[in-house]
Amino acid sequence: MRFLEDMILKLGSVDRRFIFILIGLAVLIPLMRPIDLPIRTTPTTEKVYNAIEEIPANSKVLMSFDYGPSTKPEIHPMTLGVMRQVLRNGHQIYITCLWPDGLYMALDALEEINQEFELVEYEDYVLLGFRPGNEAIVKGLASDLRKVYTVDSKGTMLADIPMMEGVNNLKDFQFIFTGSAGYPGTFEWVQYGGDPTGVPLSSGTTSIQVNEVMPYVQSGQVKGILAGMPGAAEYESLINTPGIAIQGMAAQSFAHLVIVLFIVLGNLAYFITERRERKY
Amino acid sequence: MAFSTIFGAWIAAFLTLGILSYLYRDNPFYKIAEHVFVGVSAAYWAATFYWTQIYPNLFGRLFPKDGPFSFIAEVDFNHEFNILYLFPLLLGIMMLLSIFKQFNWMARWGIAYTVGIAAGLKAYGYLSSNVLSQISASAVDIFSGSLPFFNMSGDSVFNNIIILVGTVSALMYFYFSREQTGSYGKFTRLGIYFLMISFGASFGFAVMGRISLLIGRFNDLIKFSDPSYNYGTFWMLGLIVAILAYWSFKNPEKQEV
Amino acid sequence: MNNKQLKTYTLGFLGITIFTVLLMQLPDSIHIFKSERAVMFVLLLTIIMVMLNEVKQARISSDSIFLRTIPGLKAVEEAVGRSTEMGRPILYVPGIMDMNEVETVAGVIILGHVAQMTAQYETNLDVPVARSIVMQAARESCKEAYLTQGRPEMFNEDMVHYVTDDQFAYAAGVNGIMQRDKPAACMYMGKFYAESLLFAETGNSIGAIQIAGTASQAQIPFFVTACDYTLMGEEYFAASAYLSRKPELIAGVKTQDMVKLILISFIGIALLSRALSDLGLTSFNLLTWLGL
Amino acid sequence: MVLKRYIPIGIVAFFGSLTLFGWFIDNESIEAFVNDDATQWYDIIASFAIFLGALNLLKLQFLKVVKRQSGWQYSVVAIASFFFAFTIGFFMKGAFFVGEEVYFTQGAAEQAIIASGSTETVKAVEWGAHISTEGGLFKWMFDNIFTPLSATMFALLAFYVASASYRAFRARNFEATLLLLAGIIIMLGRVPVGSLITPWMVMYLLVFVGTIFVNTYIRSRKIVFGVFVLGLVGVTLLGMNMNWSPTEPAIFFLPSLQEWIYTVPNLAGARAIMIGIGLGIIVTSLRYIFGLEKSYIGDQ
Repeated sequence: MRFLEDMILKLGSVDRRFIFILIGLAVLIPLMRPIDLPIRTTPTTEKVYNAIEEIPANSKVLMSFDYGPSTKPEIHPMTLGVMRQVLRNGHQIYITCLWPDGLYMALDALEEINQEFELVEYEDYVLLGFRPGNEAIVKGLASDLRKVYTVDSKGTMLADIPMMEGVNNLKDFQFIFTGSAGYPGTFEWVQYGGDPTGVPLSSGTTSIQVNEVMPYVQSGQVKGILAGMPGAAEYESLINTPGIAIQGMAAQSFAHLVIVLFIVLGNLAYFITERRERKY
Repeated sequence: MAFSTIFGAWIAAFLTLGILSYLYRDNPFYKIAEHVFVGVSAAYWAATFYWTQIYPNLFGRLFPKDGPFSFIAEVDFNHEFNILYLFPLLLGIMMLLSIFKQFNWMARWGIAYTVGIAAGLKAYGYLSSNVLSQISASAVDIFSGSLPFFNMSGDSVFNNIIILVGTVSALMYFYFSREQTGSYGKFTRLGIYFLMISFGASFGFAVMGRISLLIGRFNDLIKFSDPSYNYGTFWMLGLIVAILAYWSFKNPEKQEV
Repeated sequence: MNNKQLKTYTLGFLGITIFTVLLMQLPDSIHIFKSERAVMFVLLLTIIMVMLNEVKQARISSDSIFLRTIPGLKAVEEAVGRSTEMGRPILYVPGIMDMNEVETVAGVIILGHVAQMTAQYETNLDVPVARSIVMQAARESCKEAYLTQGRPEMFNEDMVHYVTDDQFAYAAGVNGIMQRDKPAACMYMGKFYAESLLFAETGNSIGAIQIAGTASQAQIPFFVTACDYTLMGEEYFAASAYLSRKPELIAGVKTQDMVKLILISFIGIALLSRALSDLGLTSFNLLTWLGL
Repeated sequence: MVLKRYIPIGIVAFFGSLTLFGWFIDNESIEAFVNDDATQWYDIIASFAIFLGALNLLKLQFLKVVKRQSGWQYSVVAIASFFFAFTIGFFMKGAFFVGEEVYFTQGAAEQAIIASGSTETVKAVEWGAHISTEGGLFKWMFDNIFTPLSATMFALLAFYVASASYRAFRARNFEATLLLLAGIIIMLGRVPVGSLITPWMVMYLLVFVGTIFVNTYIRSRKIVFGVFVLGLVGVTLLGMNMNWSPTEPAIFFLPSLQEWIYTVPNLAGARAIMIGIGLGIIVTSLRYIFGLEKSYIGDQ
């Protein structure tokens, strides 16, 4: 028993670089040899899926790309999934970006989606592009879209875009989805977009933000939430098109196991030292 | 594959591994990556802000096509002319002049304006979405009888009672006018328990989020180790590991104090 | 909350409600009030009334007003003392956002108080900033502090220096500063995003005392787990009142407490009215009537 | 004196109350100002100020090089990278179109025309649009230098969150134990592997932890062993006659337990902090608007 305790003690106070190596391997190995695990969907993800299913036929959906390259692994699978579901249900997509790099994320997403759906620009989708101003943009869109966007990201005047007819502010959209990694993002869309106009709003966020957005989901201001990569994986399984999120799940699970294992070891070591001190 | 893409991939692999080498310890490769990052990002944001703010919004409004000042310059973003934009121009120039010691005070106008609109805009936003809607959501449904007494995932009377008690006790923890002792202290201690559960939960969520970002970086490194990128990652990995081993042999790690 | 205050506040509240109702009845010709935001207007004016009253009280009453201890703020002085003994600098990070965030402004004001301590103890202070307007404001704040302590010669403009506007480049730069200058105390006061844990973990690896204060809700758990002391949300906004002991600032904290009591009693009333309407005793429900 | 003191205080008070009460005033121009121009003006001022910061950065790095302070070589790297990005941002369009193809320089585009003999003319992209043109030099710098650096710094957090939780999640007192339990349950419950851990395993684990707890207080081996066996048998019997499926009882099934934790107790804590922060920000904003605190623009 004593040998076991000494071993735990050693493991309980190991140099943090040892943990770094283990985390690195726990993430790298599953990426080399993908192992798929059963995906169980949670209600908050189902709420988003159902909210999109309930959009009336061929409506106008506003998608906002409010994230950058550093949070792409978490949010990109969500925006791709939502685009697939929206296009399958025959809606039109209007894309705005509150983050400067959101434009590049939108361009990447459109490139990938184009391979599956023959999209016709200005009929199936329009890329309005990035406008600086953070919450001022959402407020502007709520009051008068044409004041914020006079041209789309390619420089075409809105008047020459057929699908922009009758679209003057947020109230002309039947649904809003924001893929958000921070500020500006879900918070600003709720406060200046969803609440004032009443347009149903769903959001996909990085896992760290889930806690902050949870009260809005509970009070109904946001229709469900896609929480981090697991949320994206659940959503991918709901629209049954497995993507990078599902592949990332194995790496996610093993890394979590390593962390939980070390937390348990750390506590066991703590208890043992605590008991030994009490004895002497 | 164009040369610029391959060359770019090699640089990306080098910089990625340079930052990751910081996990081992502070070393020359990290210092190079750090200083490249600081230098490039300062100029990147200066350029991005200029070309997305000053050029379209300020000059676009002060020198619109055939506007009053169009003899000086014309910047067409089809904004109408707006004389009021002379005010931010003035504050901006004063901000730049504040670099000279005797004009140091000039920065105060720009700071004052920024703090002024921050106070006004943020106060309303937080009042409506943070305070008012959360307070009204705290008046939870207990007696309507439409909810089951207990339910693991959905709403239920038991859950609502816990939310109510938790919210009020945690709110009272932030009450400053009374020392947290005696029975009042026990109530705020209950508040701390709810706060700790909330912190644990969001820490748990954060672990997930961060791991997925590492997945993204490793995916890129695996992509750049592909023959089409001339095995960029492997070359860079070999280079960094070799030099790093030699370097750390030459300056052993002083035991951190 | 003695009954004199109770009387003034209920009177004040009634006055505000009447004023708002009057505003709503204005004829359309000079219709200037957005009546759908009446509830917000009443709440805002009530808070302003409570604050102005508390400030008036604080200025005339001589006895010091009681505020419960906040461990984090007591530790600020200790941390400055410790750095002086060890002869190592103090690192102060005023958040990564600009002065258009209220938290950054509060961070710059707390910096002023810390600068007064470093002037007294003659410790050198290092303030890397991520925004240029914050750089200028932080310099004003520090120069001010060194003047009031009578040590203008110790103030050097470059103790507040710009790193970069980018979130993670700033984190990389500050990590580098920590590793190379090895400050004895690190303070993070302002608005933070994901990079908060980068600071806290690096600060921990160099063995510095770490005091964090933020109202960025998502980052509080990281600071709580990785730092020695954390000012959580509202405690952060009370910091400048605690450190300065100025009566009108303490009145601000009192206002926060007073409004908290008002809001909690509002929750009680709303619960009661909801219970009554749910049980079918009356059709009136306060929340739906107010449109919340 | 007026310029240095009273006008700044006046600006804070004027614009503060204008934007605060602008929300309630039903007037076109005020609404337009509060919704758009207020933040746009700030963005413009910030865009001017950023050059101030850049100059300060260059000055300090330059001083470090001149004075040969330790690590000055890296300051040379910083200055070089700054001017590299600065020239791309301001002095090189970096995007020359020949039909759909994009080239970094005018010369490269002309050579491509000569080589391919196409009749296209070289079309340079507009100033301002050059920073967001797909395939341009600025976008190349963004993709290959800026993105990998910021994404990798962010990814460092995966390692740090592991070492922080390893160090901080120690059950030192009851609060730290709650933090630890909530963290672990959420971590395991949200990932697919969490649903593989059946409630049965969790119950047996609890029995095991219970016996350790008992062991620390009661010395005699017999009682501790008795408690352990009794616990195991009790759980098995209870489970058998209630014939629980592998995902029942929900109270011990990690995914539904984590769902409950983050929609009930976590919500209460998050809501309290949110209200607290809301109040803090409102009162602090009012303090600034009423000029009770102005050290950020110098009291004297």
